[in-house]
Amino acid sequence: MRTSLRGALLSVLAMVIAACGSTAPTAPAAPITIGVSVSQSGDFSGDGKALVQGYDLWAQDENAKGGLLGHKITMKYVDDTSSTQQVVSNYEGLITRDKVALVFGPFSSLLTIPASTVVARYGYAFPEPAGGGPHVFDRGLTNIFFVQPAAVEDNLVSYTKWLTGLSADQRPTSVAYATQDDPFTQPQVDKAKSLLEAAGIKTAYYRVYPAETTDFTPIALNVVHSQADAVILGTQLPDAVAFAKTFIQQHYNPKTLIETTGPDQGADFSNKLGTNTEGIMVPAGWTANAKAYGNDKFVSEFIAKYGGTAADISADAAEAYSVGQVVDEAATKANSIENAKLISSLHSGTYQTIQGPMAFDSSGKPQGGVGVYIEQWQNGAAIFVYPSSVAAAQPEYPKKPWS
Amino acid sequence: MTLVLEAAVLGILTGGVYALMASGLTLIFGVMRIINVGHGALVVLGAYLSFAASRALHIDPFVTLVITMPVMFLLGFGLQVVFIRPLKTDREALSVLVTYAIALGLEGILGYVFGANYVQLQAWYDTASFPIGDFRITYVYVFGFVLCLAILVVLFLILYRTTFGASIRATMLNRTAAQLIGIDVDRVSAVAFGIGMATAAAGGVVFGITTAFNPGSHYDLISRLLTIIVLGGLGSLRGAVIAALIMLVSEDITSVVISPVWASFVFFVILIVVLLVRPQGLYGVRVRERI
Amino acid sequence: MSLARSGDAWKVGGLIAVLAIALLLPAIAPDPATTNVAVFTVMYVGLATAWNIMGGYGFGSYTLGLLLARIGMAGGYAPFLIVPAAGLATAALALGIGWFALRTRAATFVIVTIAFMFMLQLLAENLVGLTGGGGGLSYPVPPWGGDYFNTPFYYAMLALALLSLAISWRIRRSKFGLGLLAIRDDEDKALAVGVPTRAFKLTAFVISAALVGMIGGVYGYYVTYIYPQFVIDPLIGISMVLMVFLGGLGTLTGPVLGAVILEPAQLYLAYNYGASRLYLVFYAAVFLIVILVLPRGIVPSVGRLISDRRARAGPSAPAAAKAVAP
Amino acid sequence: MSLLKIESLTKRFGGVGAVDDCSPEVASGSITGLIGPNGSGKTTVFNLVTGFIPKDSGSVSFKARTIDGLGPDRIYALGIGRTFQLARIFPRLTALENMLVPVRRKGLRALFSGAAWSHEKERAMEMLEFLDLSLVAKTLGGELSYGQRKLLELGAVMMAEPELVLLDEPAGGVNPALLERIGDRIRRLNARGITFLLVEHNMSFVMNLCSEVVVLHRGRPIASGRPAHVRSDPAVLDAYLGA
Repeated sequence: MRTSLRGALLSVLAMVIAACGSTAPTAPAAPITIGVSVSQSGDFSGDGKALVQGYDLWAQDENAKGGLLGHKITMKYVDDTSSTQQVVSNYEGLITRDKVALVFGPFSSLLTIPASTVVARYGYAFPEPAGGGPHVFDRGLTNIFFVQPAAVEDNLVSYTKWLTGLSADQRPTSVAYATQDDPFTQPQVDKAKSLLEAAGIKTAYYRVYPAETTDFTPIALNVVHSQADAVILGTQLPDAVAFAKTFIQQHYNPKTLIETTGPDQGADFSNKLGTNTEGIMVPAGWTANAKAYGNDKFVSEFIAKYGGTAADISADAAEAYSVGQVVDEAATKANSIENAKLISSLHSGTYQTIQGPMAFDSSGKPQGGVGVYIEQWQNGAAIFVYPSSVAAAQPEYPKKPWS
Repeated sequence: MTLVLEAAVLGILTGGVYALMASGLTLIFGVMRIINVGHGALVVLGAYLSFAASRALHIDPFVTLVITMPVMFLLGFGLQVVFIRPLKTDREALSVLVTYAIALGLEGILGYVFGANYVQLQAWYDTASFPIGDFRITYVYVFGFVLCLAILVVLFLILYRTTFGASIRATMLNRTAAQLIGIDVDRVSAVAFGIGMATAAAGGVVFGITTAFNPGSHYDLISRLLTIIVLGGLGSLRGAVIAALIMLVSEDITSVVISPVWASFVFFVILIVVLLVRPQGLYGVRVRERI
Repeated sequence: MSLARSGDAWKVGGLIAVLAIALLLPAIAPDPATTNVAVFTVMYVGLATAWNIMGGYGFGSYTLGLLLARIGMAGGYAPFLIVPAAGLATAALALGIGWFALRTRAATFVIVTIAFMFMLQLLAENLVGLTGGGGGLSYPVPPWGGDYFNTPFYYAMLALALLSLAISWRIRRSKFGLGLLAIRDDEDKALAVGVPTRAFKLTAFVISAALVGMIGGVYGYYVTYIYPQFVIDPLIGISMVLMVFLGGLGTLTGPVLGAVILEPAQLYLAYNYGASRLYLVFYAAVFLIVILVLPRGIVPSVGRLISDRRARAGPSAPAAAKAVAP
Repeated sequence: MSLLKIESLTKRFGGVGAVDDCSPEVASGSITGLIGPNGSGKTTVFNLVTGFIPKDSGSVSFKARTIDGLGPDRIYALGIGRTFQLARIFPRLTALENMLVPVRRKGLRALFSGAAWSHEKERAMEMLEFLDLSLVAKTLGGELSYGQRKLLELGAVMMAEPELVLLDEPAGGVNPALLERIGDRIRRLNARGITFLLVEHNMSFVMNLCSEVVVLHRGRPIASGRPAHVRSDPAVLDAYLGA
C-alpha cells in the first residue's frame, strides 16, 4: 500500500520533471542559464575563483560560436561559503527557483557529495570538475560525471608505474609518505603506497595529518629523518610549500619528490619557493603545454582574458573548462540539452577535452585508461614528463640538489 | 630520541611566536575583561600589511614592523573607541560578537583586496639554516624567536617600569578601584587594545614568513590562541608565554612520537586536566568578585 | 517574566496564527527552494532555543548516521523513528562532559566545552574505522523526489523545534527555571541561597544536548552526508549565540525571532551577493549595527519601546513594562 | 547554649593569616556582632562558615553537628543563611521572584512544577509586606533603590526558614531612616526565634542591636561579651586606635 503510494508519487514527480525539462528546448534560440555553486569565501575560495574563470571562458567560447545548440549561455554563480549546508540550499535554489537549464559542479568532493543528491533528486545531470573522492561514486547515483582523466585514487598510479619501471640500480628502495586527512589527497597516497609496497619498495614512514594542521614542520622533520629515497606527499598548496621549505632548511634532498597539489598551481607555487621548485613533481591531468583538444586555444584565450602567463593557469580552471567541453559534445550528440538525454548520452562514448579524451562508467567515474600524467618543474615551469606519449621532456632523476 | 629533542627545540622556537600573539590577546582580556575573537584576524591583517609593505618598498619583512606596528596600534585604539567602548550591558558576551564581526569584516576586506590565494612573506633567510650536531636550525625561527623575546621584554618593561604600565596593571587588578583612584580606564583600555594590536602585527610577520596564509587563516589561529590564554590563565602575560610553549612543545613531540592526528588531542587533554585542577588556568587569578 | 500572565489575548492569537502558518507552510509555499530554507530556519529555531552546547549537534549527527549504517536501514521514513536514540546518546555524552566541565564556570566552562568539542571532532576524524574519518559519513538517501523531499524533514525539524520551545517554556515557568535564571544573574548568590547550581546547570546542559542531538540527527539525514569539520563546528555555536542575541537573550520568543530573521538572511545573502565577495563585509556590518544599536536584542528593545509609549499614555506603566518584556 | 561553634578556624592567603586560630561562638537566640578594624578577617570568617572558601584548618559545627566540607547550598539547607556586603540580589528577577528563589522544595517533580505555588507566594508576599516592599513586588531587582535591595536580600534569605543568619554589614551605605527600619526588622525577626551573627562597622548600630559582641583583630578574637563590657576593654581600644 505504502509502496504503491510512493510509486504513484514518484511517477507524478517524473512527469513534473519531464514537463520542466521539455519547456527549455522548444524554442531553439532561447537563452539558457547554467547554475554553479562555487566557494567565494571560506576554505575553498581560491579554487572557487579558478573554477569561475574556467566556466566563464567556456561560456564565452560557446556564445561566440552561437551558443550551446544555439542557446546563448548565461552563467549564474552563487557562493556556498565552503559549507555543506549552503551548497545544498544553493543547488535547490538554482534548480527550483532560478530554474536553470543545467548545473555544473562546485569545488571539492566535500561539497560535491551533498550537492549531488540534491541535483539527482531533480533528474539533472551533474558534470563536475573537482569531486573525485571515492565516496562520490559509491552512493548509487547515476547523474554524476567527474570530468578529470582519472578518479582521484588513481592520480598517482602513473607515478608508481614510472618508479617501478626504473632500472633496478636506480629505483628508490624506500619511500616516505605523508598526507592530509582529506578525501582528495589520502586515497591517492594510500593507493600509491599499496602499489609500491606490492612492488617491493619499502615504506620508511607513513603518516596522516589533520586537514587543520598549520605547523607542518614536525611531520616534515620525521620525513627528513626517514632519509627515504622517494617522498610522496598528499598536500594542498600551503603544506606543499611548507614541506619543501623544511626539506631545504634541513638539507634533505630525496631522489624524487611528488606532491598531490601545489606544484600544479603555477606562480602561486613558484613565487614561494623561487628556483627551488626544480625537480618537484605533481600528478596532473592538464598542462598548458599539452597538445590535447582545444588546449592551445584555451591557454591563449585564458591569458588574453585574465592576464598572466601560461604557468599561472590553475588546473582547476582547465578542469572547469573541460566540464563545458564535455557538455557541449554530449548535447551535440544527443541533439538536446534536456538533462535526461544528456545523462544517457554521457554514459556512452568518449569525449574530447583539454585534459585529453575521457569516458564515464555508470557511477560517473572517468574511464578509458587515459590516466593522470606526471608533471615536473624544469627550468622554472611545470611540464609533462611521463608517460613518454605526452612528455615534453625526460623526467629529471634523481632530482637536482636544492639551490 | 634526537627527533624528540628536535621537536622540543622547534616547539620552543615556534612557541615564542604564539606567545607573542597570545600576549596581546591576554593583555586585552586582562584590561577590559573581554575576549577579542578578532585577534586572529588582526594577526592575519598584520601579516598582510607586512606583505604589502615589503612588496611595495622592497624591504625586509622584519623592517616593515617600523610601519605596521604603529599603524596597527592606531587601528586598535580606534577599534576600541568605536566598537568596544559603546558596549554598556552584557559587555563580555556582546564583545565576543562584536569582535567576531570585526574578524568577519576583516576577512571580507582582505579577501577583496588581496584575493583568496595563499601568500607568504619572503626573505633570504626563510630557507637558510645552520647546523647544531645532526640537526639544522632555521634562521627564520631564531630571528622570530628573538623578535618575540625582545617585544615581550619591552612589554614587561612597559607594564612594570612605567607609570602608564602601573595604571594598566591597576585596571587589570580591579577596574572599579582603578576608576576610583582617578585612572582614565577608557584611555587605558584603548591604549591596551592598541598595544595588543601592535604585538599582533609583530606576531603576524613571523607567522607570515613561516606559514602560507590567506584571509581565512584566522579561524585556526584564534582557536589556538584562545586555548593558550585559557591554559595560561586569562589576563596573565606570564601564563600566556608558558602556555604557548607547552602547547607547541607538546604538539610537536606528540606529532613526531605518536602521530600528527593526535597532536592537538594531547594538548586538549592537558588543557582540560589543568582546568579541572585549576579552573583559573596556570597563572590566572581566581576571579570571585564581591564575596 | 516567568510568572503566568493572563489577558494577553492578542499574544495567544498571534501564537496560534504563527503556529498555523508554520504547520501549513509546505502547502502555502510548496516551492522546494523555499521549503529548503524553511528546513534550515526551523532547525535553527530549535537549536537557538536549545542553545547551550555546541558539540552535541555533530555528535547527534554521527550517532544517527552510525546507527543507520550499522542497522543497514534504507532511506525513507523509518530513520526518523530512531532520531530519539541520537538524542539519548548525546544526552549521555553531555552528562559525562558536563560533569567534568561544570567544575569550572563562566568563561572557563565555555572554553572547556569547546575543548571537548574539538576533541570530539578529532575523534570523529581519527577513528576512521568507526566514522569514516575526514572522508565523511554517508546516510542512506531517501527515495523521495525533489518536490516532496523537503516536506518530511520540515515537519521533523518543526516537531523538534516545537518540542524545544515547549520544554523551555515549561522550564521557564518552573521552580527549576527560576533557579536557572538566578544562576544566570549571580551564581555565587544563588549558591548562597541554597540553589544547587552544579546540579541545575548539568540538568540544563543535558536537556539541551538531547534536543540539539536530535536536531543534528535529522540534519545529517537531510544533507545525507556529514563531515567532522562541518557538523562539529564552533561556527554553528556562534550562529546560535548571534540568533539568541539578535532576538533577545533570556526571552522565549527572542531565539525564534533571531533564527527566523538570520538564517534565511544568511542563506539569501550568500546566494545572491556571495559572488560580489563583499558579502562577508556586508554581513559583518549588519552584525555590528545590530549589536551596537540593539544591544538587548529585538524583543526586549521593542518591548521597552512599547512600554515607554504606554508609560506616557497611562498610569499603569510599571505593570505594563513587565508584561511586555517577557 | 551555642548554636554555632567555631573551633580554631584558620585561613591563610599567600602566607598572610587572614583568620588565625579563631574560635568565636554564637549563642542560640542571640544577636551577635562580629566587629574589628578593617582587614581583621570578619568577612573571611563568613565565607569560611558558609562554605564559600575552603578552610586551612579548624572546624565549624552547627547545632552540635559538624558542617565541615559542605558546599554553600548544603549549608544553607541546614539552616544557615547569609547576606553579602553591598546587597546582592538577582537584578533581572522581580522582587517577588527574588523571594521565591531560596524557597525549598522536596522532590524532583516539585522542582519541575510551577515556579511559585500559591502558599509560597503568600509567604513571600507576607515577608515583603513585613519589610514594606509589597509595592515593588513586581519591580526588577536591578531597578530597586539600594536600601530596598538590602531589605529584599534580608527578606529573601528568610524564605528558607533559617535558624541562623549571617549579615555582612547590614547597615553599610544606608541612610539613618532606613537604618532604623533595618534594625527594627532584625530585632523583630530575632523575637521570632532567629539567631543573627552580623559584621558591622557602624558601632552605635552594633551596640544598640547586639546582645553579644566579638572583637576580631588580625584574624583572632581579642575580646567578647556584652557590648558595654567590650566597649571598655583596653585591648579593644588598642586594636582600634593602634592599628
